[in-house]
Amino acid sequence: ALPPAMAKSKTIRFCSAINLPPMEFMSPQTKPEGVDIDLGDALAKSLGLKAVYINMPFAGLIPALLADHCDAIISQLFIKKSRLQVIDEIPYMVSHEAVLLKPGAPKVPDLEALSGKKVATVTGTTATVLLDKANVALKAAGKPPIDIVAFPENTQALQQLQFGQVAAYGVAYETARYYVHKVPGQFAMGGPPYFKIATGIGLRKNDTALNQALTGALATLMKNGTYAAIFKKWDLGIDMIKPEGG
Amino acid sequence: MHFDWPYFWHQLLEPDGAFLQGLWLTILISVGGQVIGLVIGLPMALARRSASVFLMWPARFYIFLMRGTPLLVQIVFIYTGLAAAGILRFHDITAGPFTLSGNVQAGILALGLNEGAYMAEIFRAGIDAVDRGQTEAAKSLGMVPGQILRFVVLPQALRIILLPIGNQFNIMLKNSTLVSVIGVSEMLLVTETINSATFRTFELYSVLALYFLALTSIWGGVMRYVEWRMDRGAVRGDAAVIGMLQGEHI
Amino acid sequence: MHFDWPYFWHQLLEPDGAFLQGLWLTILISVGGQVIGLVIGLPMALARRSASVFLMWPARFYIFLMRGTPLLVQIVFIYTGLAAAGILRFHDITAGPFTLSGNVQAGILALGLNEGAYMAEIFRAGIDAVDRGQTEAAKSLGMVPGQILRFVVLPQALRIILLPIGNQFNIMLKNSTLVSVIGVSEMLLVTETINSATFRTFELYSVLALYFLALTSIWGGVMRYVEWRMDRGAVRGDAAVIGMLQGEHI
Amino acid sequence: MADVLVQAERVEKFFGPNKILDGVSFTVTRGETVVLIGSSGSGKTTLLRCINHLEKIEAGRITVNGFLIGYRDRRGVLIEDRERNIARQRRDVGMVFQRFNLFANLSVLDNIILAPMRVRGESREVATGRAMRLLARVGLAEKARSFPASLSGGQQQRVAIARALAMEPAVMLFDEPTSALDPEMVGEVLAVMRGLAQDGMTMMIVTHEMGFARQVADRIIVMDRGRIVEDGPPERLFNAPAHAKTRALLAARH
Amino acid sequence: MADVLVQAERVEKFFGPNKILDGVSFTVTRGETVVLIGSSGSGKTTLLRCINHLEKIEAGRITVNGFLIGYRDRRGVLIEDRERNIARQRRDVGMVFQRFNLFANLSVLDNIILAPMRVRGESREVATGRAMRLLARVGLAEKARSFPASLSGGQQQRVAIARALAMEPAVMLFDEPTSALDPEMVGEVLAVMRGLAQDGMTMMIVTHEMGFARQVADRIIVMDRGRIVEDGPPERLFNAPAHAKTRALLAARH
Ligand SMILES: Nc1ncnc2c1ncn2[C@@H]1O[C@H](COP(=O)(O)OP(=O)(O)OP(=O)(O)O)[C@@H](O)[C@H]1O
Ligand SMILES: Nc1ncnc2c1ncn2[C@@H]1O[C@H](COP(=O)(O)OP(=O)(O)OP(=O)(O)O)[C@@H](O)[C@H]1O
Ligand SMILES: [Mg+2]
Ligand SMILES: [Mg+2]
Repeated sequence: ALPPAMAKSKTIRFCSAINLPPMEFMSPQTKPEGVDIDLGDALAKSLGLKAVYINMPFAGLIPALLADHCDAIISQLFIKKSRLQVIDEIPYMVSHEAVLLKPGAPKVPDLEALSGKKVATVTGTTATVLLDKANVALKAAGKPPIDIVAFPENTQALQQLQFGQVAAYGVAYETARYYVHKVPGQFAMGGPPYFKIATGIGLRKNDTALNQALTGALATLMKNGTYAAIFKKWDLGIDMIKPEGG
Repeated sequence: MHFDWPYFWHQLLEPDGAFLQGLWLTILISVGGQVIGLVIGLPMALARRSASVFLMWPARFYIFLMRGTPLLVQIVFIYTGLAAAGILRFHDITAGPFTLSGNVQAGILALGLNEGAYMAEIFRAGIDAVDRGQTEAAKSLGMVPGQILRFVVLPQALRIILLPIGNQFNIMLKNSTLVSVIGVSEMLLVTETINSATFRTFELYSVLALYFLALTSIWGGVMRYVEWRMDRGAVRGDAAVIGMLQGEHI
Repeated sequence: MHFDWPYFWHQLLEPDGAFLQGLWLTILISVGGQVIGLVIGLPMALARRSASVFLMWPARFYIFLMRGTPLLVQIVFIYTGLAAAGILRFHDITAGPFTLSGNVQAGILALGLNEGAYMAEIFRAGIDAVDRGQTEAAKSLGMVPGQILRFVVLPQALRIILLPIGNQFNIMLKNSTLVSVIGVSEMLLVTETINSATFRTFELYSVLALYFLALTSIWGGVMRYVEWRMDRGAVRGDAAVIGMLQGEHI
Repeated sequence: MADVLVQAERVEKFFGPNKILDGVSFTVTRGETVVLIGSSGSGKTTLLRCINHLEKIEAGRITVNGFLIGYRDRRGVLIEDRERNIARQRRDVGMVFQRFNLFANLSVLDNIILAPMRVRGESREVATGRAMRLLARVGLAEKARSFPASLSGGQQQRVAIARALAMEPAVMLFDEPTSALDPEMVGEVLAVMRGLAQDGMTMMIVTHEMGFARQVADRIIVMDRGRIVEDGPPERLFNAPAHAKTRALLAARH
Repeated sequence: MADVLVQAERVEKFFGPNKILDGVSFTVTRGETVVLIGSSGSGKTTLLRCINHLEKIEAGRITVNGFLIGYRDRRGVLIEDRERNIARQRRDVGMVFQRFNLFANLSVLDNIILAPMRVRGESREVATGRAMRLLARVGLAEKARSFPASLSGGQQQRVAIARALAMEPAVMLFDEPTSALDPEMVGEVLAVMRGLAQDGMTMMIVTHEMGFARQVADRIIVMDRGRIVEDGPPERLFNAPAHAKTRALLAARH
């Protein structure tokens, strides 16, 4: 059973930072597309709903969800303890982190190798947290810290790397890989993906009706092959998860 | 430097539908914010001038708050902060085929509330600038304060503040870009979105700047025309102009 | 509504180091932008008033451009657009223990370039407001234009424009939040960062608003003091005040 | 006492610490023309303004047509009345200002019909009919559609008189109605006022035009530093002034 | 001709289409005091302003001390000189304005020493020494540290004269130096000017003070609609004016 408001309006509102290809991004015609969008559409469809997407900076997603500006977040939101204190998350994939560099720059085996460098991130993302953590370690080792520059959105951060105004960009592996292929010769991976983490759809706590509905719908999509088809379409097979208990 | 002229001309002269929608939203938001500002500004100005402390102090506080904090903070506060505290939530409003989404509402409201404080100060200055003798003459004829305001003081104040209000709207047009931070797809956010796919940053932002220059220049032209009409009107006591500004016949 | 008072008081009275750094950056950026604005504004005003079309038209165009487009667009354009076109890239500047990162430079530059146009108009109005008789008296004593400007016109214009400049700085303090979009960790971005971890949006933005109210109120107080000193000075021909404003003895 | 129209009793008025009116008492009977004279700052303007409560008074009482102006009497204590009541009282008192104060946003006709329509609730037709008769009376019928800014000072002042008369007041107050006019326009305004006096309008006039005062005044009141120092018919004051101030004023201005 | 200090030859000056100076020619010899009279708008101010090139001229030529003012002669064609050269020429011509034009941002002393220090490159000591002597001469030694706003009009004008004298000009121009003054201050300024005339300063004075003109003028020039209509010693003009304008002016102002 869907929450009554949703049953009435026949729409589900997803908050999303629609600026992180291939997970979610705007087509030049400003139509949302990407893995999360395809998945969101499919989930909505199997619930007999229409999905709408509300675009906002990443750091604003959870506040917006809590503010009831949307019903759920679908925006490659990692499942983390701190987040689970304020929201619920339904896992639907795994993600990885990566460091994006300019081609030819020396590879970085770990984040601490970025010591003393200027590194872009997007405000509120896990990369920021990981870089902060690396800085603690660097400080303990007496090495110069990483200079973290947090941008409100992905394009800004990416372009600073492109123009050499930063040395690296800490971002989800999926996005990093997208740009390495999409804009050939401009970017290079700093190394293999690190930090594998479950990723989920964010929900307000105690929104049990929706939680159950979406969990059920996700199971259906996994069973009928839609789920796999979406990840295949975007060439992200490594991020798929198995149905619970299956 | 490499400047992609064909792309630039294409964006400038045959913009995407999305960009034109952004332009439309920029105008809608600016006009909406200005209207709210005007609607708030007048009572706020009257309250600010009131002898009653229960009107004067709240108005004063409102103006202080809105003018003392950044508009960007106000926008986020109104959209996210108020909702987070459960005070005010914005839901889409649908009227027939037309939908006004929550963040657009919040954007217009935030711009309008901010503008209201500036409008209040402009209205106040305009009312204060009307010769006291006008009020006294009206009083001596037995008119009550509401009538004096409506038929004598406001029509004259309006003449005085028309240009300051026009200038404020010019600022409003530019400030409307700030609602991009709450995801309103006005021209700036559309440009950013296109940029995230094409990376023609310089060309795209040049086009965006030109569109804003066009908007503000057109508005500037309107203002100059009004100013010119008013100057003529002031000299000749031009009934039509004064009627136009007065907006209402007694 | 649930308002977390302990958290609010904690943030307000014992803010994180990061927040204080944001405050410091807000002030640094505002002051930096204002200084650049002043430095640009004066020559631009002189060029705008110049009889030479080679000075007048570029100045006019600059002012038109800066006042006709949104500051937010200018900020992104300068930081990202110029770099994308390969015209100007911002690299960190290190002087001893102190580093000014590229985006902070770009932010200050953008705010300063924008402010320069407004400053130019203020300087121009101030210079025009100085009685022409002052210039003619100086000319009749054999002084050349540069001397007249420096010793006679500017000191008097400065008195006239001191308050408008003060008001501009108040606007600058608030506009400094806009550089958050290019990742400058001033107060707003720090607040957003904290918010993205704690989600106490209402409390955090309330604290942010209060900090800005404090900044703008303190500055307002400074302005009122200067105004009061100037009023006194104007009446008494107060040598000390005039000397202070003049900044330089002949 | 049936014909006492304006009565002031021991009126006192302060601006801050300064006593501007100091125990002023007088009466004006229906149909009388009273001229107020006095040197600059003696309180003439202030006195007129108290009569229709454009200024508060601190002590004493003023009545017009028997009604207390500006205050209500609560068991002997005067408390200020509500705006709405004060506005009603003011209808009986027409006022003509030194600086005309025509409504700059309205045509001459609209200036005149505004208050009758809005305050007395007259229809536009009735109000316009009276306005046109009044304009004819002050010799400006053809200016009905003009705006104040396009009129000469003398014309503006005559419109202001017509505007005040349109409310059919019981008494008209004039505060130096000709002193802001170029000399060649003084005559046309005084002629209108002379006509009013002949028609039996009750009037209080502050003026420096001594010839005019002598001609139209039934009584002249002389003020000095907030007090009435002499009050009598013009013949006596001009021929045998009792007070030194009167002598000085009549000598200087004549 | 060695002692000709100021010479104007067929000067013409237009403002837009209006000819303001129409073929004005005159000479002033060293030590002479020349008074200019003429009704309002006749071009007196404009003529003075042309002499130190505060206004351009469209035809004719003006020389001071033999140097062409404001223009360079390029094979018979006059082209406007550079600011720097014009500024140098102006040092020889002191000017006193109707509205004083003291530098509002500077003390009296700084007003006087500014140009000597900055234009003539004098040391502060030298400039201050002369300034104090000049202030004593105009009777204002004790006001050296005051600011213009705190001085009376008469005092300001005397400071303005001292300021002009501090550049040791060859000729002093006065444009109605007393007409912005309250009557009681006119005398103190005229006294200073009388002293200058006695000390042999060359002066051109526009004034309406006919008594003063008669007393100090070596010659009076009468202007009418941009032309010089009469030019001669005061005795002759006062006793036997040749031109109707002169008669009218002297009759009206006397
Ligand atoms: N609003 C005010 N606030 C303070 N003092 C006032 C005010 N209005 C008038 N006064 C003072 O009250 C005194 C009387 O003023 P009033 O205008 O009544 O004199 P008046 O007899 O009309 O003089 P005049 O012939 O110059 O018009 C004057 O000393 C004046 O300075
Ligand atoms: N800057 C200007 N632009 C246009 N016309 C001017 C200007 N200055 C003066 N005039 C005109 O030139 C004419 C002569 O003016 P000028 O000031 O020289 O007369 P004046 O003899 O000094 O008169 P007054 O006695 O009133 O000072 C007048 O008709 C005046 O209107
Ligand atoms: Mg008076
Ligand atoms: Mg003159």
